[in-house]
Amino acid sequence: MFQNRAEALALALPAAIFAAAVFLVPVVILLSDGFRVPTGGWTISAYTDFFSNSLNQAVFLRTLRLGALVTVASAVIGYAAAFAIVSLEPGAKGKVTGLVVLPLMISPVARTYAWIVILGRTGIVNQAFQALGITEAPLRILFSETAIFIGLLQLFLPLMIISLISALENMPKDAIPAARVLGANWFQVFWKVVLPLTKEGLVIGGTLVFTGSLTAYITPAILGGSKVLMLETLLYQQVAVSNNFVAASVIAFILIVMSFAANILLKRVATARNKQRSQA
Amino acid sequence: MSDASYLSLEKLTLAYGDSVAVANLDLDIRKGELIALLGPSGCGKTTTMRAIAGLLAVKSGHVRLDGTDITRVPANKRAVGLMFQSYALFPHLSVYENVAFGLKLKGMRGTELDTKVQSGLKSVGLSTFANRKPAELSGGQQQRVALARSMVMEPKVLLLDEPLSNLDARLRLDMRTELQRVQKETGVTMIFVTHDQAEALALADRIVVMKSGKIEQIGSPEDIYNRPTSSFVADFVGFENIFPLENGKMKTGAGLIDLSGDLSSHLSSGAPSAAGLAWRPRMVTLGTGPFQGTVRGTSFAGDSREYLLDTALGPIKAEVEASQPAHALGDALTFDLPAEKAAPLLRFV
Amino acid sequence: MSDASYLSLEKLTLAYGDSVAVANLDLDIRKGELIALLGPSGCGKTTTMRAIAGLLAVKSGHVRLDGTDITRVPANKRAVGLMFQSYALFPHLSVYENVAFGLKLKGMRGTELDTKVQSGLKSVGLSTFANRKPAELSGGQQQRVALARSMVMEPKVLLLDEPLSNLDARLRLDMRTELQRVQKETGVTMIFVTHDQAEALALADRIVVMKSGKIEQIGSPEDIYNRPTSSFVADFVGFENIFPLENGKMKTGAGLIDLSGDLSSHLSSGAPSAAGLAWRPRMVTLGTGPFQGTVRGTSFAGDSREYLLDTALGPIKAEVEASQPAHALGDALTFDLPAEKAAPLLRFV
Amino acid sequence: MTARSLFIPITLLLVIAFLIGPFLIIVAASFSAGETLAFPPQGFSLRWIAKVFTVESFRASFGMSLFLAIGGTAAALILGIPASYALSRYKLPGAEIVRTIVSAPIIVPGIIVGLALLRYIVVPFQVGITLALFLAHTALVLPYAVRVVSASLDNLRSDIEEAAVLLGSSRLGAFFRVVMPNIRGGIMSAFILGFVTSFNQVPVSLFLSGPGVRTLPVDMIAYMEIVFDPSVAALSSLLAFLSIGIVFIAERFLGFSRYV
Amino acid sequence: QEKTLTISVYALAQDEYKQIVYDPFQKICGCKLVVETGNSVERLAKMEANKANPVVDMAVISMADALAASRAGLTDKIDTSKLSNFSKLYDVAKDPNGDGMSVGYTFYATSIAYRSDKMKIDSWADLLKPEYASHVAWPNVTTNQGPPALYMLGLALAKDTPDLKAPIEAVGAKKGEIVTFYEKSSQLVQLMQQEEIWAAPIGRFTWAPFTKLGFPIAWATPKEGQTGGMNVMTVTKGSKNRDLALQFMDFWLSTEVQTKLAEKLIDSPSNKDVKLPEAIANNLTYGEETAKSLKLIPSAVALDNRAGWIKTWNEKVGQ
Ligand SMILES: Nc1ncnc2c1ncn2[C@@H]1O[C@H](COP(=O)(O)OP(=O)(O)OP(=O)(O)O)[C@@H](O)[C@H]1O
Ligand SMILES: Nc1ncnc2c1ncn2[C@@H]1O[C@H](COP(=O)(O)OP(=O)(O)OP(=O)(O)O)[C@@H](O)[C@H]1O
Ligand SMILES: NCCCCNCCCN
Ligand SMILES: [Mg+2]
Ligand SMILES: [Mg+2]
Repeated sequence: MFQNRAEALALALPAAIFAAAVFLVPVVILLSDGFRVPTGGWTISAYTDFFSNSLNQAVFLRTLRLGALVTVASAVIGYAAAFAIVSLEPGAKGKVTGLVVLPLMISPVARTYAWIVILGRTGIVNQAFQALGITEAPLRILFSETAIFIGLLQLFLPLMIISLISALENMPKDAIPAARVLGANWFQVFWKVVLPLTKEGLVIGGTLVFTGSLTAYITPAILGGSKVLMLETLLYQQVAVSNNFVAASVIAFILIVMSFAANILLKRVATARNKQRSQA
Repeated sequence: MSDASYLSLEKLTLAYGDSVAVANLDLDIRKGELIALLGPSGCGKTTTMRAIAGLLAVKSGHVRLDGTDITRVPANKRAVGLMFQSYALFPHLSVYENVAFGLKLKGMRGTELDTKVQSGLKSVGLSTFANRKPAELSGGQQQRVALARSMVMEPKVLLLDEPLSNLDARLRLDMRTELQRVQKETGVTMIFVTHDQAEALALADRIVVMKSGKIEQIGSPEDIYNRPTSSFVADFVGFENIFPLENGKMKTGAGLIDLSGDLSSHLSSGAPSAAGLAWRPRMVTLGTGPFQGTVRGTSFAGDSREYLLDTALGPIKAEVEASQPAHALGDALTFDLPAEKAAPLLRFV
Repeated sequence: MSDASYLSLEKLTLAYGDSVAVANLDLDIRKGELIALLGPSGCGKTTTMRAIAGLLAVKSGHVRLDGTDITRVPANKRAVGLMFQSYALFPHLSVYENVAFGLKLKGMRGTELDTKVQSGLKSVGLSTFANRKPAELSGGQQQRVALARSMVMEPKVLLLDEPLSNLDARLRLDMRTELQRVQKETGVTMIFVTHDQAEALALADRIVVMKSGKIEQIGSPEDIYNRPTSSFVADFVGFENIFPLENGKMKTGAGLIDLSGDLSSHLSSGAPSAAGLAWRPRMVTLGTGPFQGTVRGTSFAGDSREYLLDTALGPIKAEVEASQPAHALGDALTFDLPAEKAAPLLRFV
Repeated sequence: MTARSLFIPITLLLVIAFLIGPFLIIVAASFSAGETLAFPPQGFSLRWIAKVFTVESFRASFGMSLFLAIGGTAAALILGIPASYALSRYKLPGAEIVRTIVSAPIIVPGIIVGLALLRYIVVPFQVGITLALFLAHTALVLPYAVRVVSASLDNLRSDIEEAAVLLGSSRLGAFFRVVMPNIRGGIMSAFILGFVTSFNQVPVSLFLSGPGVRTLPVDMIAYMEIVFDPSVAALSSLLAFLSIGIVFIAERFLGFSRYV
Repeated sequence: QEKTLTISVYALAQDEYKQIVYDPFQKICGCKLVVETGNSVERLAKMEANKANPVVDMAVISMADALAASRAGLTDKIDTSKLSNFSKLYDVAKDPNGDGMSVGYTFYATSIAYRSDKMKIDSWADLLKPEYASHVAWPNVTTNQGPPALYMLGLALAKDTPDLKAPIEAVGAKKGEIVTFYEKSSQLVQLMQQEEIWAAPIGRFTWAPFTKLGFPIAWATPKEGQTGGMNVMTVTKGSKNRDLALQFMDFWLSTEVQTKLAEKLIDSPSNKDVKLPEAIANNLTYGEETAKSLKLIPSAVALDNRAGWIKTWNEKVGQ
């Protein structure tokens, strides 16, 4: 029924052309500045320069690590939450999804300020910890990498959950029972059946979270107390303070490559489970 | 645990939400036994199987396997295999990988795995389809993948939900033989749902007939086939001429009629408390006998020919060898419901 | 258009990607005819139906309906109905809405619609399930919804892909009757795939037997059942004892053996160019005859009992009435392959 | 069994507490009498809520943001749903390329997108800022529309479309009657993600603002630059409740096809 | 046809500006005023992009950005003869960058807001005292308060080189203790309220909310003095409405308008004729003396050293 190439193109091309014209072309032109020699010709020296600086290396690695941590955490929590939501009755499902969506509408700045209230020295968490006797003195959670992690997770987890809900919803109904009776424990069910069947949701959710974490500016700035440099901070410095758009485009390109790599890696992870040797 | 109750269901009640699908079901199955589960569409066969496999929370009652109460044991720890009526193949895996799935989870690897999978595929005739995805298979091919996938696991109990329904008669015979071979080799206890009576008769040690979530009769194939205890089972296994008894008389379209002497004595000696009588079409004698009928319908069934007769008793179905001379629509015939062939029914439901 | 070719397939070739599933198929079907499509799993039955319905692009050849070439007519303009082997019920719609779907598209509304849907549901015995979603039904119930959904549409041509495979024998009989009623009332041309020979024999005007994407034989139920033209069809319809002929001699496990005089003359008069001979198990005479065998297997089949014999000719299957005295494993028996019953095969494949 | 039946409520409780915690602080602050966020809130007053409505620039930029979020998301869905359909139902030559192109906007930092569009679309083609914003937001939401909807479509059996066509539906009709209702979850997700992304979009909109044209989040950030008073919290709460309303309406709207 | 003047301003207090400046001016000139808002960077970037075909006629930016703009050829000399209020300006506001391309309309002091019950601030260096450092928020180098604060710390440490190396190192050495390097001054009120911090260098224009917290919070007068910043007006090169722009600037600089803006605590006046009651004056940076005493970083120094400051900062503080 679906072998008509012209039909397929007619459906897919408007979106592709639109994205290419409105988005891809201008961005590529801008990014190409980072590869240009002012006197003409092409070079990657801006990139080798960038990475030869040990500060930049450290920032790069930290950004990568934090992005990866937030992505993995949101994937793990996201699957559990999406799974739970999908298994609810239709009415409850809508309401819970609404609750998940709610925080997305809070201005990110306001949200980080709320974390200051929660995580501060006199904040709710420290009060609770002290009341429960878990800690003696207030913990310094705020203005650290941990605070950034918490802030980013809260910022992006809903995106992951929502992406996964739609992928989980249409999963073939008997796939999980079938895996169960074939001896799979819940971990194996997830890894071998749920993950590959929802990979599109994971890839989109994971890319959103990872990219979001890489390019978040306000959360690291406020919750990290600017003690923790991230690539986006460097990018922002180049744009906002130094007005150096070429240097900015170099960092931007590095961020894009990281996101793209993450995207591909996610696809791999989700598919790896079923690339199996068949000696047939 | 006695040998007679390797797998036992005790007062099993199963429900979807508030609607009870299986009620208070008791069933004991011997080790290595081959049970056929028969019953009308929607009577609870699949539901029962899902509960045995651990896929459906039990509302009340127990499932015991080999002496252990497994009612709350998770599905993956039960060593119970299930072939789904809907196949439930993994769409993202090839045929090979579908069959290998459970074996790998058992830790099987390398040549051992490959040999096992290949022989599984071979036994269902799909060796050349190993690399296809389920979506690229015909209905019957998909069903065979599902069958192979559940059989290679060699579980303690294998539940097969209409395993052969989408296969042609020829292939079904081969698969039957295959099932018997596996059963003999591994001694697995097997419950299979089938709507094909020949299959049930040929394969099963015992047949369980269900009706509306309850067991209606359990017995050997011969029992079920020749000695149905209720009008429901009789009808279900093909006794199409069924009459209730009232005060020793047969209630028909023509009112209560006295039983012939033969029949009467046949009954009083064999089944004094009978509530009804039943004859298969094949048991009806045509061309001779006390009753009169007119041919209203006829159909060919290979070896035999079936007639639908309009009679004073009501409609009667009769079947005769195809080699006998054929009757035409409208022909008037005499017939008999022979006493010695009648199946006496204990319950009329 | 002649009346004999209301629906015709001309040199139809169908493929998935590069792999050809149906090759050069020719078939003419009369208006109002009821065709059964038989063939082993994976032979191309579903594929052919999908092409007739317009769901599969035709690689080469033509489909004509009522004189018009509909090869390129879109599926929704063909007035061809199809009941999917996989049911393809709409998961978001209730049973009622599933059945009403196509009728609404025709513009039917109000009481007319309701009457129609209700009667469709009634005919498949699902009136009380109208408000359920497909996921809340048993396998057989789902199948009946699919059946009702395609039947209420009253298309010119109705294609049914294994319509009754998940129904119990009793219900299947009712559904058969229902199909016949609809067919009679609406005069619809019907092609149905079935693996149940009784069904094909009882319902079909003609039977088409397919093998590997080609038609192997077309004929009346009697033809197919009694006069298979090839060893493939013979085997498929249950002639389990098949021997090739070589230079007028029968090739067996014991080498070439001369035909008995009876058989020889039977052949030379009826089918001088026969390439093989076939007997159903039921045609084998036990207890008398020129051949010797030992019982190696036995199985009960309700009315009858089957024996598998080890003989010099090779394994022989014989079937006798269950009422006859039973033989035990290891018993030595004489048997005959009666000349007058042998089906001569024109092709040996 | 019990472990499993506890899993769902406990997971939901923890996750929702984590996600909603900060939101509750914000809501509490919206109705507090104090000058900062605090928990427990300091007194009760509606003055911050009232103040939101007196800030004139919020009104104009709110309208702009709402237009962009709804219009841009709708446009992206109109472009994206057919594309995702083509990607998951057809053997499309160059499918990977198409997928990459339409997904690209999510992996490019917003600042760069805004600047690139300013330099290479707005200035050379003299495109109006409103239009430029609309195009940019549509492009930004497009990946969600395509990918999230694909995730749903991939798992949806395709034989039901064939069934619908055979029952007399056109191809398009089959899409609306049996595909849409079954991927409503995906479309809803795409809509929510798109709406939120667009509505909260700051970096792209920074450069794509012009005389008289600004989006609400940019305005809010400017407002908060120097002084943070709970009116921003109040505005956030109002927006959150508004978004629930919009999601609800979208639900009804998308759910409509059920009754067609 | 009605004339249109397009101005580019900071996004702050637009409702008040509209009421005090824009609407009255539209009445006077009979023209239409279109306002673009945003922070300096993005507005400069847009001006740069539109250089060939300017959209904005007049822009309000920081002193240092004004020099950057003039270096980039985005602004024109201001014909001060057309500004009737020019002579009323404090001297420091008349031509802050010495290139004739900008006029200051407001300035502000930057000093330290602190909890007088918890600490005593006599010098900028006091913030780094061991007993105080862990209760201090310091402005990030990328904020407007960052470099001036570092500059003052340099003075306190007697190592006031333009590269700010010594103060950045001093701050870097305390980075573990210092609570946060803030990006947005708006969070300081929150932190002060929660007693996360006791002190932070801030601009005077953010002072008011601190006074409402109910804590004893004081404005420090360190011995090194206060620093601060100035915002200026510029005219876009190639503007087609230059005269209208100048008329608008003149209106904004008038005693009446500057007074009203000051009374609303929006901008401290650069017009010396503005007279304010003490209650208002205390919350602003008011008076010739104050204006003269502010230790401002010269724009050229800021521009030429910005990249270096950030680099040093990233290495010492961001690492
Ligand atoms: N989507 C597909 N892609 C590739 N091959 C296919 C596809 N669908 C079917 N086939 C192959 O085409 C052949 C014919 O399939 P078809 O479904 O027509 O068989 P069938 O006669 O209906 O069999 P069954 O009785 O098992 O349903 C089979 O060998 C099958 O493997
Ligand atoms: N998910 C469900 N929700 C509600 N009711 C259900 C569900 N699944 C099955 N049922 C109902 O429970 C009863 C038993 O269903 P079950 O699937 O066990 O029947 P079955 O005997 O397997 O029938 P079939 O031969 O048609 O497959 C049926 O009436 C069916 O409608
Ligand atoms: N969702 C990502 C937010 C990225 C913010 N970066 C922009 C900084 C400008 N204030
Ligand atoms: Mg079932
Ligand atoms: Mg098929």
